[in-house]
Amino acid sequence: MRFAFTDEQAMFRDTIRDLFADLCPPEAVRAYTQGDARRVEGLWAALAEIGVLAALAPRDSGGLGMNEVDLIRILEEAGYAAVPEPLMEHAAVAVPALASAGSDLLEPALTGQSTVTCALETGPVVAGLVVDAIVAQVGDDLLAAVTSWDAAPLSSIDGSRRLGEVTFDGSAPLIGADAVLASDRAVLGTAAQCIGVARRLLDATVEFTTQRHQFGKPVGSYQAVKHHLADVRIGIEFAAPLVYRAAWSVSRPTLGADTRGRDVSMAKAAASDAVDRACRGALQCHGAIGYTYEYDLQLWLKRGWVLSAAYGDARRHRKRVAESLGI
Amino acid sequence: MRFAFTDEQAMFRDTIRDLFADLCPPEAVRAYTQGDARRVEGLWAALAEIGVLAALAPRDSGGLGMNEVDLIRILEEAGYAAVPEPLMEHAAVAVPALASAGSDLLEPALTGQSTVTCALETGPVVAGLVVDAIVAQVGDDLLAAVTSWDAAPLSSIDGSRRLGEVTFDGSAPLIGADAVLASDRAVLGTAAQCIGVARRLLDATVEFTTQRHQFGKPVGSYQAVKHHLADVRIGIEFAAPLVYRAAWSVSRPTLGADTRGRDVSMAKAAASDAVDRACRGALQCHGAIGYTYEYDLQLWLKRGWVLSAAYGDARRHRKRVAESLGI
Amino acid sequence: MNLDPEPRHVEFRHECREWLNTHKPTVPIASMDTLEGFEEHRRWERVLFDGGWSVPAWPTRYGGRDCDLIEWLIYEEEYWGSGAPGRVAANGLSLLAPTIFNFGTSRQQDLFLPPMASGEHIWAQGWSEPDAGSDLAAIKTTAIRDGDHYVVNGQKTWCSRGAFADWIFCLVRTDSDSRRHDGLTYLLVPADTEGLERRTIGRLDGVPGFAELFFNDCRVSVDNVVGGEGRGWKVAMATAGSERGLSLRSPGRFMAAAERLTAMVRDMVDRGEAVDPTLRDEVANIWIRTQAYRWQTYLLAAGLMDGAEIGPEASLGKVFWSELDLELHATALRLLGETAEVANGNDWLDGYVFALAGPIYAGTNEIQRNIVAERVLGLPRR
Amino acid sequence: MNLDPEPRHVEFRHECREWLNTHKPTVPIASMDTLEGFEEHRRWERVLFDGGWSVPAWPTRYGGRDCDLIEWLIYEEEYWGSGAPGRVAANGLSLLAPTIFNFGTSRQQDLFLPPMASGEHIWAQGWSEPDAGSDLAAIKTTAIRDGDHYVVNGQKTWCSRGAFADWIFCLVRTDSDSRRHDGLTYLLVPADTEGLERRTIGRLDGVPGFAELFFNDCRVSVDNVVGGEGRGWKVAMATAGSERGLSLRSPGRFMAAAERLTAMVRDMVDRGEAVDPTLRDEVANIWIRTQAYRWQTYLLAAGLMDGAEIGPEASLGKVFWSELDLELHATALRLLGETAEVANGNDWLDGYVFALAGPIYAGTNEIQRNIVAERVLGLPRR
Repeated sequence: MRFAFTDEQAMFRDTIRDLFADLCPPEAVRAYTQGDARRVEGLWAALAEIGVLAALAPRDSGGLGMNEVDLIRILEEAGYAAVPEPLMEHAAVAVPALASAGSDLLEPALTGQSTVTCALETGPVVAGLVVDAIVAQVGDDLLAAVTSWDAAPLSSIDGSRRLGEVTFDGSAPLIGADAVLASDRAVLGTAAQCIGVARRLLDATVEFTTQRHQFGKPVGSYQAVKHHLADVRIGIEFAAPLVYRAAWSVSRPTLGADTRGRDVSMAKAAASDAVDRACRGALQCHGAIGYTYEYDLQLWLKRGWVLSAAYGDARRHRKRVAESLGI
Repeated sequence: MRFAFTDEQAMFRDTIRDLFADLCPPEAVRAYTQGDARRVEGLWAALAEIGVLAALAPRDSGGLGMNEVDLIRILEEAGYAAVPEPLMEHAAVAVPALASAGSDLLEPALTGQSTVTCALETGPVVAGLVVDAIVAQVGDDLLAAVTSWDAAPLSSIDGSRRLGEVTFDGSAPLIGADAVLASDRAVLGTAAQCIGVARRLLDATVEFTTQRHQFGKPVGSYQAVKHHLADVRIGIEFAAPLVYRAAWSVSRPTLGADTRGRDVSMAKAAASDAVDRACRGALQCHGAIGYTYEYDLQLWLKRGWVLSAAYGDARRHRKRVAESLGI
Repeated sequence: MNLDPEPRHVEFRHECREWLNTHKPTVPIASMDTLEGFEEHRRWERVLFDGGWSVPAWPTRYGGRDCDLIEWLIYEEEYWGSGAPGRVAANGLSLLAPTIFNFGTSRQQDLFLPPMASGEHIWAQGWSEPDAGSDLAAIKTTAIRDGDHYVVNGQKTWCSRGAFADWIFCLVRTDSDSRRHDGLTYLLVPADTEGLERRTIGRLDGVPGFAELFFNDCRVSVDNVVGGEGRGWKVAMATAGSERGLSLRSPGRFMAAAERLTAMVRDMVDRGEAVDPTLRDEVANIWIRTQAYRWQTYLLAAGLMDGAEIGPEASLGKVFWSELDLELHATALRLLGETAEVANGNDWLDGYVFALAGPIYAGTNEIQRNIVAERVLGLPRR
Repeated sequence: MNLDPEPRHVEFRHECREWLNTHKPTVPIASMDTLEGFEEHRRWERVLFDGGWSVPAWPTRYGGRDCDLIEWLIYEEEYWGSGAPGRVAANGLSLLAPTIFNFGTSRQQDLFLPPMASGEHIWAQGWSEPDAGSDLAAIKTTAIRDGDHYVVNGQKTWCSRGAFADWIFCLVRTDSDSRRHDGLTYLLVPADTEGLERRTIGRLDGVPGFAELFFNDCRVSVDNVVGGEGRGWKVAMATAGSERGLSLRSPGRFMAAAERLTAMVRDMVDRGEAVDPTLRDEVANIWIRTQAYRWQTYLLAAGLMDGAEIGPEASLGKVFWSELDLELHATALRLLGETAEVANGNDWLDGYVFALAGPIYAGTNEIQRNIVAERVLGLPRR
């Protein structure tokens, strides 16, 4: 019983954090989000190079044979950097699904030649306009590997989503992967990103309110601001462990789907609440400047809003927890 | 269209406020609550004398022919003074019910020779151990005038409740009064008391935090305390008008029971939330001293807790509003 | 107390509703934050004015109907309930007009009020500066007297409608040695004044919701001072009261939104879609709070009509309506679920972004709560 | 990361559960705030001690089992899950013991720890004073050196267990000229010291939950100073850390309460009673937050076992568990509806009254949030 990340996991996290800081600064996020850039220059190749894309594929199929615990802090960092590409959908959901199915779409996905998203819920598909393939849920719990489809563009409040209203015919081959597991992976990965977004919003707001003066004092010295931000910090402090714990649960094939599902839903419920609180606190403590399109805070605010609802909002996951508790 | 009380109504309110301050100070509330006194010395007679008990009975049956709008501020003041006797049950529910039924129990109730409570919900009866008669709901919407019953005492967190587990046989005469109207009157009267309790908690806390110093400053000068109490004030500011408006609706026999019921439920939902917030804010801003039995604040805290739930808590009444909105 | 509408009110409401239903644009018009939409909204102001429904609470000689407060509240309920376009003239009508009525010379009243009512002059507010937000008294923009003009230099920001407005009502420092609340003056500046440059600022979703204004040696006539040189703070605070209070955000606006919200839930129910009971509870709560704001306002109105003044109590309302508006729209988005993010034709999302500014502008809600605590409750300042 | 319990943990948990189920009182015992109940609880402490389950985390030579932090957390989960009585020795064990282990002389350790573990000495805290609550440094009680004794004069209040405790651990001012944090000393006072008077204070429901202590020329041996004269603040703050942190309120206590809460809802469902869906949502949220506290604690424990220190982060936990506890019990009362007020055998009501003190004691949550903001986030003090 040891609830801690290994030094290797911490180093991997730090490496990726630096990589995001290098290759995916706010300007890059903004360019992608505004549609000025089709992709984040050099990022996908670098992620393939360093093994993030292949993390969840077993070694014998060309992957790194890592598990969700190894990847969870990476996805958290993706939220912290507001990485606009479908990294979670590709690395955390599509790759393990394609691997377990032995699909020939796996290899280009590992090398980064292709980008694969997933379509596990009704409604628009993230990056549906950008990707080369889609791992789509069909029927109750079957997955199909879709390579040709029609996508009608839909604009999201968060431009980085590149939403597509996707339609495809029945010719897409079914792949023998577990759709419930895929869905739990997407929920978990989204929860991790929520934590990262919340951390960034908090850091940015602490910095801003320390610099910004009103009435001759730093804004951050007012007790009301202090308590807003303390509550943001508390929300993150007690949501993150549930996310890490759920990563462990998903990484344990022996664990029952019920327990796994409950752990994942607890993580998303807490992470959605944490990022919601972070969005409110960050905007209110910034004041008008935080409300502008020109100022970078909006990149994280919008990411927070969409990820809080993506793959089920807090109440939907609390409902799932309630059912699993038999109440 | 004029949403304001008349000068007469304001004067009546002020008179009763002074009367409560005279005859029902905290020591009297405490004595009654602790069971040291069977009744509040002289209060009931004075209320009969001044006409509060007879307010809602028509003149031709010996009453003052007032309506709920005339009485609502009186009940609010009863909350402000934490009047421990079943004034609301007697004056706002039993008297109009007995009057409309032409019951011979009315006359002693108007003169104050008798005290009558009501039993409109399942569960223990307020003042069931004290009163001379009970207006009880039997079946779906019938009322009975009960004069003999067995009452097993139940202790409440608020000792002033004098709760009784009441049982009576079928011999009690039915009275032809509207049980739904009686219930709406009880909900309305409880909402008004909630507002009064909340106002008293706020006044007491403003006074305390202005006197009490910590770290060389008045506690009330800290922004966290200011914002707690501002929120208490805002809660009261926007709940009270719904209570007054509901009083008007109940006073209009022409108004449909649906509209009346919705107005009453809106009032109770808002008043319960307001007094809950007042209880939290008052205790937290007082700190340890407010948590003690010796300090009078507890008299209002407990009254707030029980009245917030009495005759339906906020969520039950929001549910009723939702149904009336067809959602 | 008498909550039965008087016959004249019933009639007034009916007339207002009829007129709006007959004259309101049949198709939605473009956003007032685009040049095209701004002019469409200006034309709508003119239609309102010609129909006598632009400024019903104003005296008839300025194009109004001498409505009393109750009638004005009814008008607002009908206006927002009708789904008519937003008021591009709102800043002038609710923030500046009360000031001109209270502090303006009769010449200023004759000069500025009629074109404000007709939409000929659309006004923007020029108060905030990069370093003077919540702390308005930190204003740096100077207006130095030179003959019968002031020479204005400085920068203003967060000016709603500022991009296309015809006039700006500003707070400037006419005594450059003065500090804080002293030496400020309330000055009306034509937007076409030479040396005045504007730059639009996008709100969260990129819509250019405000402008920054740069004053470079702008010469403004001394006749454009309202309330006297150096008395700007006092004059402005009178407006701030109305900004927080009734005139900016009347209950009618939120009642209409709450109606749309409950209608959305009813439609979901009718379509047999599952509505999460916790959301049903939230919607009921929103509806109750909207009614609470309505009745608190009618209570306040009766007091005002009896001669009471609206003081720091205005801050109670500002906190309440701004947080109600935010939760109302957040609830709507929760009802939409994962499609809430889709911007295409999503009025709730647009309304949410707008509502997010509510707890910030016109004095942050933190400032408002301080005012409630110190000036309504009387808690010690320090 | 490995969340599979090690065999030794499984065994430990099993052994602990077995022992508690065999030895815990079969009938509920009286409140520890009555003399009778106090002594019953003291006897239970002795039973725990004899079974080796009183202080499992202590060294064996003081009656412990040298448990590591993980085992202690398991022990706490089992202890509270078993429904065994509350710990009348809790104040000594969680607030004083860490201080004696860290700052006490070996003589003091030998003298005070064994009787604390066995329940022979029940300790109460004597820190707060009428004018020194949140502002602890305002302590006025003096202890003036006189030979090998101190002469103590002053008043302490809010002393849980203070009515019947055998010993009091106090903060006193040994330098009467000193101010604020200087000149304070951590002093252990026998409750039977001549001149020490106690008066009980009732909590909200009248239960005598605390005592006031009046010191009139009480002579206390200088041997009873912990950590050296004048170093009381530093010594006390180390305890304050543990007071806010793990040792006072471990997750096990709240996990057990959350289990009872969910069980109550399941019973209602089984009995076919309607459960308001908004309450079902609240209960799920309570359960999630309890698990959040549990896993945050295991994460913290791994860090501590790697040599990390628990600093201001302790304040995060204090805010979280105290507000969780309050909402947990408030939710239970809402489930009980209008019968929630009935005190007869209503453990939820008793627990609610107890929980109401949580956001106040051990430093109000306002103070805790200041600490989080200033010392965890690094926001400017002023």
